[in-house]
Amino acid sequence: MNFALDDDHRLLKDSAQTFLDEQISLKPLITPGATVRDANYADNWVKIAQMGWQGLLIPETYGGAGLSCLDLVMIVEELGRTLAPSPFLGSLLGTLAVIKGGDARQKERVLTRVAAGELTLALALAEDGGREDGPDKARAMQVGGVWRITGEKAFVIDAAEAQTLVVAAADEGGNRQFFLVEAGQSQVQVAIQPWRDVTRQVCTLSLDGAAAEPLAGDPGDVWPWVRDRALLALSAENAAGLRHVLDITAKYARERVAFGRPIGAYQAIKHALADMLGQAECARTSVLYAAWALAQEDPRAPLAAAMAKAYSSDAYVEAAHRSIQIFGAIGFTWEMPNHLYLKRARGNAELFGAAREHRERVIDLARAELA
Amino acid sequence: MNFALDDDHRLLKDSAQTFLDEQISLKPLITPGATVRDANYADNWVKIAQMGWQGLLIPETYGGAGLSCLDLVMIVEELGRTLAPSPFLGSLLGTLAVIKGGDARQKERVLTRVAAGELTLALALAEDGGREDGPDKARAMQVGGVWRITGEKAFVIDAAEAQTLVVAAADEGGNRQFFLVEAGQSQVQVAIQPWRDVTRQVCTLSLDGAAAEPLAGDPGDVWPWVRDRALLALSAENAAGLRHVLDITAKYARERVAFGRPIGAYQAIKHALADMLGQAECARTSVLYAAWALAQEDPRAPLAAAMAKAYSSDAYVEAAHRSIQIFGAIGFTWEMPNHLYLKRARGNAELFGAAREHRERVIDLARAELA
Amino acid sequence: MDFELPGEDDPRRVEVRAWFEARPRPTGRQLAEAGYATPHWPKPWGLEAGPELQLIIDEEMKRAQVSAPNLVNPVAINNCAQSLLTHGTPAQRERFLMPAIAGEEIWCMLFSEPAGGSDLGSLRTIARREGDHYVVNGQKIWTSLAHKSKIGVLVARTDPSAPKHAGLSQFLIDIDSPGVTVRPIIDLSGHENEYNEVFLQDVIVPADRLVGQEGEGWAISMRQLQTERVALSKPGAIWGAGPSARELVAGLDKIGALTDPLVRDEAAKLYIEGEVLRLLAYRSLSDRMNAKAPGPEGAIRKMLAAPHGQRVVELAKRVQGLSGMLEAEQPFPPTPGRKGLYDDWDYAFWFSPAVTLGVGTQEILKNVVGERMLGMPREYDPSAVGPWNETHGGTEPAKAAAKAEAGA
Amino acid sequence: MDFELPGEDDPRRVEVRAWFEARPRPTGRQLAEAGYATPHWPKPWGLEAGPELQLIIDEEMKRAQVSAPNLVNPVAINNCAQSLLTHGTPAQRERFLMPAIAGEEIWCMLFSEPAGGSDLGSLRTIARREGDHYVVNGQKIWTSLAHKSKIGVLVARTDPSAPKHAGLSQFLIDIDSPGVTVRPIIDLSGHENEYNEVFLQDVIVPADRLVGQEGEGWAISMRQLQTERVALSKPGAIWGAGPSARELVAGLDKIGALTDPLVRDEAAKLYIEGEVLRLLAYRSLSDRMNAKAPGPEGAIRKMLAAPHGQRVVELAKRVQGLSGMLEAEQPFPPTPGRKGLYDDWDYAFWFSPAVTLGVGTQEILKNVVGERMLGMPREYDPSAVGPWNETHGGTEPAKAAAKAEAGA
Repeated sequence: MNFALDDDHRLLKDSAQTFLDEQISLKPLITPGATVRDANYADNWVKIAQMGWQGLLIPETYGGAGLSCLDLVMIVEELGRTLAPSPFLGSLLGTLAVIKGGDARQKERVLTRVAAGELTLALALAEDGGREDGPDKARAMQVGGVWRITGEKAFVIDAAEAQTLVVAAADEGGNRQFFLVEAGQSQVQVAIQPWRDVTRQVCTLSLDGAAAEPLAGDPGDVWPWVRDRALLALSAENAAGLRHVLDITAKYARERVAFGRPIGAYQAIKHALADMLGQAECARTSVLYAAWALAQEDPRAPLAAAMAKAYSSDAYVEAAHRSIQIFGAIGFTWEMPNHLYLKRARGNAELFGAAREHRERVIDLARAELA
Repeated sequence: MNFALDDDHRLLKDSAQTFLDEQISLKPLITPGATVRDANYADNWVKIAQMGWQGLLIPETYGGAGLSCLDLVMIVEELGRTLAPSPFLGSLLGTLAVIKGGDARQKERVLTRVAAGELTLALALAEDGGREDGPDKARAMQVGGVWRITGEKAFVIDAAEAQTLVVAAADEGGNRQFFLVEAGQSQVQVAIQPWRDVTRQVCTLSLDGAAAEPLAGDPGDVWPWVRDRALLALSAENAAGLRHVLDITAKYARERVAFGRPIGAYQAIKHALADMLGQAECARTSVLYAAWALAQEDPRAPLAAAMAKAYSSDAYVEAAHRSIQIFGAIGFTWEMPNHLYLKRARGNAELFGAAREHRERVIDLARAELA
Repeated sequence: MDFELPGEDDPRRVEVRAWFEARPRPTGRQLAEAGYATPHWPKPWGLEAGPELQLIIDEEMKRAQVSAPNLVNPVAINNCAQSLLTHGTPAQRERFLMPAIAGEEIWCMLFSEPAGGSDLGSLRTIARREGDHYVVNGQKIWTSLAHKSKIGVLVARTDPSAPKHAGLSQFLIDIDSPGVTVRPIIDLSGHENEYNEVFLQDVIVPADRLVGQEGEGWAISMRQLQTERVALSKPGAIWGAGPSARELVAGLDKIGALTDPLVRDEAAKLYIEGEVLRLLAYRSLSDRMNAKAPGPEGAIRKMLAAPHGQRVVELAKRVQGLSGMLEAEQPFPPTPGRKGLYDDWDYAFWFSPAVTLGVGTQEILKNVVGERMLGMPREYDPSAVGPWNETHGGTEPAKAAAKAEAGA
Repeated sequence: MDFELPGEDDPRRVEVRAWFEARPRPTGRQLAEAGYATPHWPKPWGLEAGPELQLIIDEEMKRAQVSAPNLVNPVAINNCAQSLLTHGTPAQRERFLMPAIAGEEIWCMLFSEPAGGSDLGSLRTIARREGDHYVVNGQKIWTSLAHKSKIGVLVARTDPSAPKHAGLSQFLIDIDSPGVTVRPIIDLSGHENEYNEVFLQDVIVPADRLVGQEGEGWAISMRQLQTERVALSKPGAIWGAGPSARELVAGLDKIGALTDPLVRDEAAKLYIEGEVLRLLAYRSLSDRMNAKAPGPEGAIRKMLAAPHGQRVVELAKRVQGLSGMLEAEQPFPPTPGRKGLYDDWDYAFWFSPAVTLGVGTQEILKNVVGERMLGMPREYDPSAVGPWNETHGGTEPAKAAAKAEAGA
C-alpha cells in the first residue's frame, strides 16, 4: 500500500504548475464586464496543445501519451487551481467518448488529429432539461444511408472551440447513440450561453438534419465509462480549486489586521479555515482514490467517482463562499478572484449531476458492496 | 398589537418560578443510578395540586381556573426550566381530552375531581409503534352493553400516577374512539418504561377486556384539538429548557478560566452562545404565537403549533448538546444536570411526532395559507 | 398579548388616509411639511409620533403608492440627519434638515475604508484644520448612493496623535466639492449596485460643516449606525428586502418542486424560520410601542436573518439545476408587483454573500450578541490604546494588499 | 500509488502467521519477548519494525484472535512507556518496561485535573521534594483504567514559582500507595465506563520514580500525548471504535429505513465521510511507510472523525423514534462478532458527546489545525508568563464551581 505520488506524477504536476503560472492569467476576467469571450480561450489552447495535454489519455498507437487517470488528475488539478480557461475539458470529454466508442478506423482518423493538436472535440449530452444522462429529444435517423440529427443540445462544454462534435441523440428505437458531427456544416449552429462561470465556455447546439456518423461501440458501455471519468475530472477541479481558495484565504487571514490582530487570530476565522482544510484533505483523498480505482478499472471505481463528485462539489461551494466571508466585502467585488472560484464551484456542482443525485447512486452502489 | 405579557401572566409566571425554585429539587436525580422512581413524583404532585395548576384550563363551572393557553404556557415554561418531575403533563393531556370530548355529565364527574386535586388522569395514545396519531391496534367492543378494551398501549405519560386513564382504541368500525378507563381494575396493568429522561414517567398499559366508558364527543374533533395543545405544552417546555441551558452555560463560560481567560472570551464559545440565544429567542417567540393563536381559536393555530414543535425540539436538542460541549467533560457526568436537559430535549423531540413530521404538516398548512 | 396590527377603523389611520386621498401625488416637501417624512421627530419636522402612528403612516403611504421618504433618502432619514437635532447648530438645522427629509438633497455615509473593514475606528482619512476650513485626504468605500448624493456624512481623523476612537470627527461635506471622485463598485454578479468608492484629495470643508465637537466623531457615528427605525421589516432574503421564505414556498409549489421530499423538508425549515423572523420584527416593534428602548435585539435579528436569507435564495437556485448558472434565469414566475432590485431571484442569489458582510459582519454581530446580551468578555483590541499614529503605522491599503495576496 | 494492503503471500506475514499458529494462546510475556507487543521499539523489547510489518503483526494478531497488547495496556504501549527508552534510567527500563509491554502491570495516565480542562499546563497537583522522596497532593480526573492499574504516570508541579509549563515533572507512581483513592466516574448514560477520579493525599513517591529531570514534565507529557501509533484506525463512531457508517447503512437497509429519501441522503453523506476517513487513515499509515514523520494530520483526522461519529449514531438513534428513548433499545440487529463496549448502538449514542471532548476538545483541535497547519497566530495565554503561583492564585476546583453554577 502506498498513497504517495510517484516521481513521474510529481514531475507532471510540477511542470503543469510552472507552465500555467507562467503562461496563463485571469487578469482579463477580473475586469468588470468581462465575459468568457475575454478569457483568451484560443491562445491558451494553442499553448496547452504544445504541452500535449490534449493527448494525455489517447493510446500511443494513435499518437497520444497513453497515460492513466492518475496522470490526468495531476494536470486537471492544476487547471482547477488556476481556473485556466481553455477547451481542455470539453475536448477531453469528446476524446473519452471516441476512445471508448470509436472503432479502430474512427480512432485512427479522430484521435491522431486530436493528439497532434489539429482537432478539438466536444461532447453534447444534455438538452434544455439540463441532464447529461438523457433522455435525448434530439433524433437521429438514416436518410438514404446517411445519418442525420435534428434537435437542440445545451450545456455543451467548449462546443464553440470544437471542429468535431460528439453528439448523443436518440435513434429510431429511441435509444441513446453517439455520433460524430462536423461543426462546420451549415446544419449546425453553435451559440455560447451566458454561463456565470466566465472561465468556462458552455454552449447550445442547434442541429437541423446535420450529417452524423455513429460511433461503432455499444452506447450502453460508452456513457457510464465516460461519465465516471467526467466525474473524476470535475472532482479534481473541485478539490484543487478548494485547496487554492483555502490557501489564498489563509494567507489573507495571516496578513489582514483588524482590531490590532491578524484576523486569523480570531477563532471564528481560525476554525473556519481549519474546517476548510479538513474538507480540502477529504476532497483530494476521494479524488486520488477514484483516480486510482479508474486507472485500475477496479469494480469500485463507479462508487469512488460518485463519492468524489458528491463530496467535492458540496465542499467546494461551501469553501468558496466562506472565502468571500473571510475576505470581507472586498472579496465580494468583481475585481477579486474569489467570485470566479465560487462560480466554478457552483457550475461544477451542477454539471454531470448534483451531489444529491450522486448520493442516491452511492447508496445503491454501497448496498451492493455491503450485501 | 402588543407582544408584552399582561401583568397577570407575569404574576402567574413569577409565582410558579418562586414555588418551583423553593419546593422542587433535582438533587435526587443527579445521583448516579437514579431512576424516575427517585424523582419524588408523588410529593411534588401534592405540592403542585395545592397551587391548583391541575385545574388551570378546566372551566370554572367545573371548579377550574378557566384560564387560557397563554396562562398555561406561563406555568409549563417554569416546569420546563426546572424539569420539575410530576404528572402535570400526563394529567393535563387526559384533562384536555375530557374537556373536548366529554359530555356535561362526564365533565362534571371527572373534571371537578381533577380540579379539586382528588383525581389524576393520563392519556393513552401510542402503541409499540410509537405514534400518538394511531392507528390503534387496541380494540374496544361492546359486550352486553358494556364497552371493553383489549390491547397494549405504550409511551403513556404519567400513567402510573393516574386513577383514571383516557384511552384511544379502535371501535368495531376500526375508528379511533376515546374511553375513560379506571386504572384500578384488575384488567389493567401499568408498567413504567426505562425512559432515558428520568424526570418524566412513561408507561405501558396492558388492557385485557378492561371496562371502558366512551367519551361522548366526536373523536374526529378531539384528537386534533388535544394534539395542538399537547404540541404547545411540549414546545413551551422546549423553549424554556433551551433558555435555561443557555443561562447556565453562559454563566459557566463567564466564570470558567482556561489559558488565563474566561472561556467565554474565545469566539468558538462566544459565538456558539450567541447562536443559542438566537435559537432561544426564536423558540420562545414561536411558542407565544402558538399560545395566542390557540387561545383565540385562530385558524392559524394548527400551523403555529406545528411550527413551534418543529422549531423548538430541534433547537433544544442542539443547545443541550452544545451546553455539554461548552461545559467540557464535567458536563458529561451524571452528577451534572446538563444531561437531564439533553434527555428531556431528546424525549420531547420524539413525543407527539418528530420535527420532520411536523415540517411535512407545516408545508401542507402553509400551502393552504398561501393559496 | 395581541398579535394583530392597528385596525382599519383606527382614527389615526382614518386621518392619515384622508390626507393621502386629498393628495394623490404629494411632493417630498409636502410630506416633510406634513410631518410624514420623519413622524417620530419633534415639530416642525415631525409629529412626535409613537411607533404605532409611525407604522400607520408607513402602511398608508404604501397603500397610496407613495415612495417612502426613508427609501428616497435613507442615510439622512434612517441614520444621520437626526444627529443635527442634538449636535447640530441652529444654522446647520436650518440649512440641512428640510432639504434632507424632503428628499431634495440625498445624503450618503462616508464611513468605511478599504484598510478598516469591521475595524471602523482605525480609519485613515485625515481632516487637517487650516484656518476657517479643513483639508480632507483619504479614501472611502461601500458608500451607497454617493453617485446620487449632494451631501456626504464624513468621519475623518482630526487628531492622529489621539487613540484611534478619540481622534475622529464628523462633517457634512458637499459631494460636488473639488477633489471628490466617486467610482462605482461592480459586485460579483456583474451588476452595478448602489455602492461606490469615494476618493478624497485635498477636499476643502468649511469649519462650520463640523458636526458637534472635534473628537465626537466616533460617538456620533456609532449612534447613527445603531439607530433602528421603527418598521415592519419584512423577512426578505436581502436585508429584509427581496424574496421571503413565503415566496420561496409559493414558487416551489408553482413549479411542482415541493413533491420532492428533500426540498419539502428544507423549504419547511426555511418557512418556519421566516415566520419566526417576522414575529421577532413585530416583537421589537411592540417593545417600542411599550416604550422599551431599542436594545441589541436588532443584532440578534440580523444575525438570524442574514444566513436565513442566503439559504432561501440558495435553495431556489439549487432547484434550477444547470439552468441556474445561466445569467438572469429565474427559478419561478415573478411575483406580481415585486419590482425591487432584489426581487430578481437570480440577482438576489449572487448578491447574497453580501448580507453576512454589510451592516456588520456575521462575526461582529455574534460578538455583539455574546458580549452585550450574554455578558461574555469583550474582544481585546491592543490597537485601541496609545496614539493612533503609533498603533497604526505601517499597513498598506487593504485592497491592493488583498489583490496581491490573492495572486490576482 | 497503490491502495491495496500487504498481501497474503508477503513473506513477513507468512512468518508471523506461523508463529501464531505455533502458539494458539500466547501469554503477554511470550508476545513481548517475541517483540510483537512493541514491534516498532528497539531490541530487546521490539523488532525495530517498519510500519508495514507493524500492520502485518496487528492483522495476524487479530486473525489469531489474540487480544492486542496495546489494547490490554494502552497507556504504557501507545503513549508513555517509550519515554523510558529516551529519558529513563537503566534501572527504570529494567524495572518497568517488560512488565508493562507484557501487560503484567497496567499503566494509567494521571494528567487531567478538574480545574484544568484543556489547559493541562495549569495543573495544581504538587509534588514536594523531601529528602529521598516526593510528597504528592492533588486530584486527577478522567483517568482511564486507574482501577485496574499498578502504575500511574503522574504529572505534578515540582516548582510552583516557575511559569506554568516550566514547573512540571513526571513520575511513575504505584497506584496501591497509601493516600491514593480511585473513584469511578459515572457518565450521563448511567454506565460506569473506564474513567476515574484519582485523589492523591500525602502520597510518598521515591525520588528514583522521577522520569527525566525536574521541569521536563511538560515536554515529556506532550510527546506522550502526541504519539500516534501506526494502525489502521477504523472509522468507528467512538474514537475509531464502535459502529461505522458502513454498519449504519447496512443496518438502515436491514430495517427498510433507506426507502425514506431523507434518511437515504443523510446516510449517503455519512457513508461518504466514513469512506474518506478510512482512506485518510490509510494515507497517514502510508506516509509512515514512506518514513514521513507523523505531523498534525492526526489532529485533522480526529477533528473530522469525532463529529462524524456523533452524526452516525445520532441518525441511528433518530430512526428509532420514541423507542430510541428506552434504555438499551437497539436500532438494528447486532453486527455478528462485534462485542466491544461501543458496539452497542444505544450506548454509543449516549456516550458520543464525549468524543468531541476527550483526547483534545474540538475547539483545541481546530486551534492546532489552524495554527500548526495553516500558520494562524497562536492563542494568547496571559497565564503562561510569570510564576505559576502568582498567575494561578485564586480559582476554585472547577467541578464544585461548575456544580454551583449549574444550580445543581
